[in-house]
Amino acid sequence: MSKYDLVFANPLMNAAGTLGFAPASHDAQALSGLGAFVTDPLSLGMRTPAHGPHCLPYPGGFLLHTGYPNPGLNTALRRHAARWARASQPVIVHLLVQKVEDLSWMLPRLERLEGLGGLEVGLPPEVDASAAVAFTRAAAGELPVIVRLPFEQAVQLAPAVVDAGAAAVSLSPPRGTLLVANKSGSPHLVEGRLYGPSVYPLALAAVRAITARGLPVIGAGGIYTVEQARAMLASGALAVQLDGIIWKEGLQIWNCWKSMLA
Amino acid sequence: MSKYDLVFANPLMNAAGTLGFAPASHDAQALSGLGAFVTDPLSLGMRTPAHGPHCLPYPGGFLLHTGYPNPGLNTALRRHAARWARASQPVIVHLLVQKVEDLSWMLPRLERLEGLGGLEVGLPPEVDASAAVAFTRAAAGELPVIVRLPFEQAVQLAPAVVDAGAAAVSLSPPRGTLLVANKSGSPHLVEGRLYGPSVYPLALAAVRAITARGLPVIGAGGIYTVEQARAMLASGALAVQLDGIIWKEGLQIWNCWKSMLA
Amino acid sequence: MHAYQARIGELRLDPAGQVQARLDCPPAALPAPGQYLLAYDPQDASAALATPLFAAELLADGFWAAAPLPPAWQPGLVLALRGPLGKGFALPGDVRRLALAALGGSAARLLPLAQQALRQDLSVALFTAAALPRLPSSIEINPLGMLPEALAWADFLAVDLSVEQVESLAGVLGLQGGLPPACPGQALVSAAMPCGGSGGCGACAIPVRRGWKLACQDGPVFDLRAWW
Amino acid sequence: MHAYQARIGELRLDPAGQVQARLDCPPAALPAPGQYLLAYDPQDASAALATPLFAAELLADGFWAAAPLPPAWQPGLVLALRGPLGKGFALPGDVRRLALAALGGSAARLLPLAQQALRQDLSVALFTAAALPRLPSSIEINPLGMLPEALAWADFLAVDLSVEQVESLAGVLGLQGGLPPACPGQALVSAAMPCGGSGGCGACAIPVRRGWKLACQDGPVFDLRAWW
Ligand SMILES: Cc1cc2nc3c(=O)[nH]c(=O)nc-3n(C[C@H](O)[C@H](O)[C@H](O)COP(=O)(O)OP(=O)(O)OC[C@H]3O[C@@H](n4cnc5c(N)ncnc54)[C@H](O)[C@@H]3O)c2cc1C
Ligand SMILES: Cc1cc2nc3c(=O)[nH]c(=O)nc-3n(C[C@H](O)[C@H](O)[C@H](O)COP(=O)(O)OP(=O)(O)OC[C@H]3O[C@@H](n4cnc5c(N)ncnc54)[C@H](O)[C@@H]3O)c2cc1C
Ligand SMILES: Cc1cc2nc3c(=O)[nH]c(=O)nc-3n(C[C@H](O)[C@H](O)[C@H](O)COP(=O)(O)O)c2cc1C
Ligand SMILES: Cc1cc2nc3c(=O)[nH]c(=O)nc-3n(C[C@H](O)[C@H](O)[C@H](O)COP(=O)(O)O)c2cc1C
Ligand code: FES
Ligand code: FES
Repeated sequence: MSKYDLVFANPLMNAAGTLGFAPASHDAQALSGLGAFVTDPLSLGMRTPAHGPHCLPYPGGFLLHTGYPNPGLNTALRRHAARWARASQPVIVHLLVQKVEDLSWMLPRLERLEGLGGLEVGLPPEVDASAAVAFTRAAAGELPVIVRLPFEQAVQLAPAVVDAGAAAVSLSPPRGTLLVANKSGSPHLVEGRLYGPSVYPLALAAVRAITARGLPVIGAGGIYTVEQARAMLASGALAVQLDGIIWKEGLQIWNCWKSMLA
Repeated sequence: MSKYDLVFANPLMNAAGTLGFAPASHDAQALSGLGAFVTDPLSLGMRTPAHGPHCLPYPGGFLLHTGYPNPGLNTALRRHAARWARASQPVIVHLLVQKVEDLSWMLPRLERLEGLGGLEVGLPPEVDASAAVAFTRAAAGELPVIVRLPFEQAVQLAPAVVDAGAAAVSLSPPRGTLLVANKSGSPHLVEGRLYGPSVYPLALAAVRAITARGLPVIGAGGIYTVEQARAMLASGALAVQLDGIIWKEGLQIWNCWKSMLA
Repeated sequence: MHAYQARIGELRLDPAGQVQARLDCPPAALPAPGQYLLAYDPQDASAALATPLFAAELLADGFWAAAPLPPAWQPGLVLALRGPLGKGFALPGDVRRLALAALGGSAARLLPLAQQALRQDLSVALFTAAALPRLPSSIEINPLGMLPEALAWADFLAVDLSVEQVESLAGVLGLQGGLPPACPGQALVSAAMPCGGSGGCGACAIPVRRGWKLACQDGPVFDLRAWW
Repeated sequence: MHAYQARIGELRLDPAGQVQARLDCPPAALPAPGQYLLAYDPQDASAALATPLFAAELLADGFWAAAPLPPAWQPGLVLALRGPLGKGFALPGDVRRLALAALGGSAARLLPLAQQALRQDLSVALFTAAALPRLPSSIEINPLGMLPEALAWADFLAVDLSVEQVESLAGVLGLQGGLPPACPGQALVSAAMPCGGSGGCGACAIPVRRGWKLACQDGPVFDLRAWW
């Protein structure tokens, strides 16, 4: 399989961080509507949860600040690789990379697995074009690579990243900062990722700006209706990743949306 | 007055496009809480309203697509310059520039007016760093210049624009794309500017990213409470521009917020 | 422009199944036919904009506000109001036969004008395809297709239409060749009004014969001569 | 995991003035004490997440859902439910004296467990600073400060607390030097649960002695031994 062969059974995917590390076997029927399963973000070493409030609602959405807790790639392989191999849809492993060298440790362990659909590499928000290219080059190997770009820089970084060998780019949730009222009275600030229907107009504009440049993109951000998924696909996205709507409405949406998109 | 002397009676301003071309005299009492009055965007020639739907609500906000209708600078000067001179707070004229050369026509007409507080020059969304610098240089003269950056590129463009002589940068509303259900059934897309409380977490993050680089910024975007204004000021913004909240709650907010911020 | 408080006393469904709210407020706040108020719930920080309210029925100390209204509005809620805003209908003193034409899905926003006209003993005919509430029997109800004939009968025409319908108004009135309607009249044009006249956001622009006008300030009621 | 529909039959205020809703739903949907359901209004496209519902009172064909609830929920609304989810309280068979401790502003989420315990003829004592509804007189009410003494009396302790209060739990129980409580027990830990166990978003992480656990899957009820 070459790095250009991103294969989905249908254009519906979950976003990284929405459905855990592997498809749960008791959910197999519900998940059969899913075109590809994206794992929670996995870092080389273990990450513990962030401190402080983790989920803050605001009008039209909510902010998540979790620290992407995960047991680290090796533990995750031990726990989940067998389920990835058994899954009825392609599994895409999302990698949370700290340094470019992390990838030279991670890639050989992943490339020897059976039947992975591909990798998604999440770049940090403060990445610049040369670092984005370096991450992409280091990730490009035997598996097709989706590079998840920081939302704020997605339109700008997409050309260089595709040029460096990404099969497609995808979009991280936008980052934002919210106020939280303290017990003491004076509010403090919390930074995190933004989810919810208010993200959709931003995401559709960003996806269209990328497809207008002729680049392959997997759309994501605030998709809460089938019409919104359809409009992103009609704008040229290869597939769409769902996030908050899965949590709101549950796994029943996969088969339901799949048949409505067919 | 040099281009570095941006003077506000207090740090509360309206955003361009919220309160019309000049402070209305029957609103003088209500507007006395305003630190500076920013005019609606003025282009060199007249602009007529955009076609199609102009205001589309979505969860947490609304999209505006108006085309910034205005009678053109010369007509506006004839109609409004006397009121700018009479205003009890500094008036900042917002210029919607089409080409760098527009500014060489606009600037002399504005610089000979009495008592303007400054200019705000709105850059187009697709501007790049060299064009942003060229607009800034052309605008920098006898009046202090605020350069309003496209939201999506604000963090990136701010350093070059301040270096080129802007007294401060400000933020345009973010742009986005929404679906509208057609009578015929198939939805079509509308592009426009995004307003409402869901913009705030994005705006606060962008303002903090700019002040973290030590640059002067006037904050704006989704401010709907005094606490949100205070947090943006505490994050280093020189002043804040209000938009949707003025329309929702009316002109009474100026004196009320001013006293709460004091 | 003045500020008031109003309490939602009751909700009811209009004939199209949309919710109307009875607002209890001081008489000074009552909008004249065609005028509007801006209202918001001070407790609801998540609402991005105020809602423009038009009367569907005027009462002594309040009014029934026409749909559409925010679904979160429930009886007991106390709203902040400002207004009345904009230019309402102005019936010339010599009008005897008033034709009302509701081109959209509801005639509600014309009914306060009908109330006023009946008090002045005018003959009132309503032309519409919308579902109607129970109306005084003195109001003659006609299908919209009869509107061209109404222009010969009436000595004043009051239209309710949306900004999207402005272009097709001449056709609905049966006018050809750019000729003006045979009787004078006014039109209440509904458009989104985000800034509600607090200054030109420009969103409520209405195309007129020479350029355009703002619904929130110049209207929302315009003389039909704006288009002829 | 199963899907159900529930109709909001009625709203009422709890003693702290917050809204509870009576949901009419199939008996199979009823959450055991400490379990939760996820609910959303299928008509409300603007809600970003489902709401976790805990019972404040179990009925034959429905339950009273504890606050906080979305303000837009009104009687008559039909909600989509899924669940029951998570691990609830499990009272060992030999418990005779049950101490309940509500550390937050409401004891509501412990009351179904009190209901169950009274049916089993246990002695029940409630320790709290929260305002209380009218309770069966067989439940002894005590101030929170007496909780350390309760550990000697009770043979099981059930706590309701928020994730922020986990760190101070030992202090509230009067424990020192890292010693475990004198009686066994469980704690219902409330945290935001955006993904509600549909997969690890990681937002509901609860610090435990060795690392952390997820409230939505591993809880929301945890054995006190998680911390000792
Ligand atoms: C190598 C590495 C890989 C990572 N991979 C991921 C990953 O895959 N997915 C993930 O979500 N997290 C990832 N993280 C975690 C995440 O990067 C950290 O939370 C982040 O570093 C914190 O950045 P900051 O908020 O200080 O950003 P800063 O760059 O300091 O920016 C401050 C704020 O300004 C905002 N901002 C910056 N630029 C703009 C702009 N142009 N317009 C508007 N706002 C702007 C940002 O949103 C941010 O909130 C990674 C971190 C590292 C170091
Ligand atoms: C010289 C000039 C000056 C102007 N001045 C102003 C002004 O002061 N204020 C004003 O509001 N309008 C101004 N305008 C009007 C405005 O620029 C037009 O509406 C605009 O040109 C239309 O751009 P677009 O949507 O085609 O943008 P494109 O660049 O084609 O982008 C398409 C979409 O992608 C989105 N996008 C682009 N880059 C990113 C990114 N990095 N991340 C996420 N999304 C992205 C955009 O939001 C846009 O919706 C000006 C226009 C010109 C030509
Ligand atoms: C998103 C996610 C990441 C996790 N990462 C860790 C981790 O880094 N350390 C840890 O102790 N547990 C982690 N866990 C929890 C473990 O999966 C497991 O619940 C815990 O280690 C105790 O279970 P066990 O020892 O019975 O396997 C994680 C769970 C999820 C869903
Ligand atoms: C945002 C804004 C911009 C305007 N620009 C124009 C314009 O370009 N052309 C125009 O005919 N009227 C424009 N108007 C409307 C005029 O101000 C005025 O209402 C209209 O020209 C008719 O008024 P008058 O002829 O009595 O001055 C604008 C109004 C606003 C609030
Ligand atoms: S509503 Fe803003 S100009 Fe009319
Ligand atoms: S709510 Fe998402 S992991 Fe618990």
